[in-house]
Amino acid sequence: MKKVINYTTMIVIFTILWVILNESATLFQILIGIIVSIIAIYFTNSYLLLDDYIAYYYVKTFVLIKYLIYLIFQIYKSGISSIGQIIRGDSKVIIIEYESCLNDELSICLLANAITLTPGTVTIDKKGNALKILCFEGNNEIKDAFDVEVCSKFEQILKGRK
Amino acid sequence: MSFYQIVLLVIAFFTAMVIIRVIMGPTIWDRLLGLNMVSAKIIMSIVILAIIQDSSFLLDIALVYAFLGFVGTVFIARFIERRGNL
Amino acid sequence: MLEKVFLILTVVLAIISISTTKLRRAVIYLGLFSLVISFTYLLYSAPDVAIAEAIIGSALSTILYLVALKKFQVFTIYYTNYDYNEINYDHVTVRRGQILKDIEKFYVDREMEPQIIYTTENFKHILKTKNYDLLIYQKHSDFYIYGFEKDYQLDAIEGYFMNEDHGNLDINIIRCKEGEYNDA
Amino acid sequence: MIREALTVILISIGLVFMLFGVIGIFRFKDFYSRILISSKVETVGFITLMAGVVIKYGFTYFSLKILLICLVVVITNPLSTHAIARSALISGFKIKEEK
Repeated sequence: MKKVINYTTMIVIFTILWVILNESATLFQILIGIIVSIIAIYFTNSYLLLDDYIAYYYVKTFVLIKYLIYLIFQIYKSGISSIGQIIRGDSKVIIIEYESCLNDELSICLLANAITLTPGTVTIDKKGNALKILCFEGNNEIKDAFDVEVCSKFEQILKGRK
Repeated sequence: MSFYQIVLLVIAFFTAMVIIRVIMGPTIWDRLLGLNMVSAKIIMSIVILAIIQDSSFLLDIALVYAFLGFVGTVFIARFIERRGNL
Repeated sequence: MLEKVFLILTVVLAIISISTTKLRRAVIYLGLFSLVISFTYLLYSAPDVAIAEAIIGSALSTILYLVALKKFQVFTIYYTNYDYNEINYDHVTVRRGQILKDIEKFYVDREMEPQIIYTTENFKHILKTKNYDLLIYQKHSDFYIYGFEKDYQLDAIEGYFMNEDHGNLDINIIRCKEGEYNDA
Repeated sequence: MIREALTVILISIGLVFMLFGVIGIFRFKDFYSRILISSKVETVGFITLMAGVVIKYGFTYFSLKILLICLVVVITNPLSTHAIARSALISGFKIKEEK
């Protein structure tokens, strides 16, 4: 039952994409969209992936929206702090290691993506759930966010993915 | 000269500055960074051009650019990282 | 006005991409060139040509050039210094620039592709772990060049530095056996 | 009228962010700080500029397509930054010791 709901959500999202790309929302267009998205999901399931599509790439819609809103907030925060950095012009760079408390691939990739967009950090390497992060030396904000024992805010959001 | 044409000119100026960095850049990774920035700027200019001409099919081209610039950059970075083994 | 800026940029990029000596740089310049020229096509209201140029020039031909470059061997040269803080002294910096320029010229003359990497790691660590072709280690004003015994280019480098007049650089060439230091 | 003014203001703010990105790649002396700063400021400028355009057009297919472009760029831009930084690190381009 849960699987059916998940697949229906995927089909609805793909149909919306089809309608946006075609710029017309007539009944005929929506029908074609539904058929094309069913074919696309079936093809990916049977030829491109070993496992089910849902097991790899499904993210709850609510979690995705929460993640995007928090991400945009963080991006703006990071942009403003980077401008200060550019004006000051200090440039000492170090590499720190960070062990994440997530343990499935897609969540770790989303976390790495978010880290790359947040203030003064770029993810460089990933091995299992250990990430190597490049950051500025005197940046206390990062130390507060990543040296803690408990998970950071992003990880708390991403934990409820399935 | 409308506001959007001035915006387009400013973006063109920024593109020229980034290309100067690409030509100067001491390491090959600086050049790659420049390639990435130029492709983002070209996407922006296409969107502004779509506003000026008021034609939404130009946005499809912007979408294609967004995917392709990414593919080129990642391939070159991977090539350098593995020293010739793609 | 706008068209003129982009036209000048295309001409500059085209000239640079054929006059550079390193092929990987030329690939990047060509990618940039095709991005800029396809926007120029859009400005002259030819979106169909622009989309073809973007697909072929920016993605397909970049990958084709890279596959062609696979056949073309890249020489990895590591450069490391005894004391990295010392690199600010003018005297040392000029000598470093001289030897790197010479080695680059040596490889470019023989139509090979050198890639120079500056690192701060200890040279023994690089000898053990990294996959190198040549390692240049500078201690004050002496240079040590590490290379493999079987590499016939090493003799050529020695001859190159002996024959021509390169100032008074102190160069020692050390030959390692294959796999003696290198675990990688 | 107020919508038009808001568009102009947002696009100008986006241009200012991009200006700082261009200054950043000339100001810093080593590669890692350049890549840390510039790619992020780029993304901020991009999102601000696109938000201005979306406000100009309201809820139409035009602005929906722009939102799609925004989503693609927000996903792919950090990926290519990540690829460049990783290729520099693996090739041994190192500035400071690891901790």
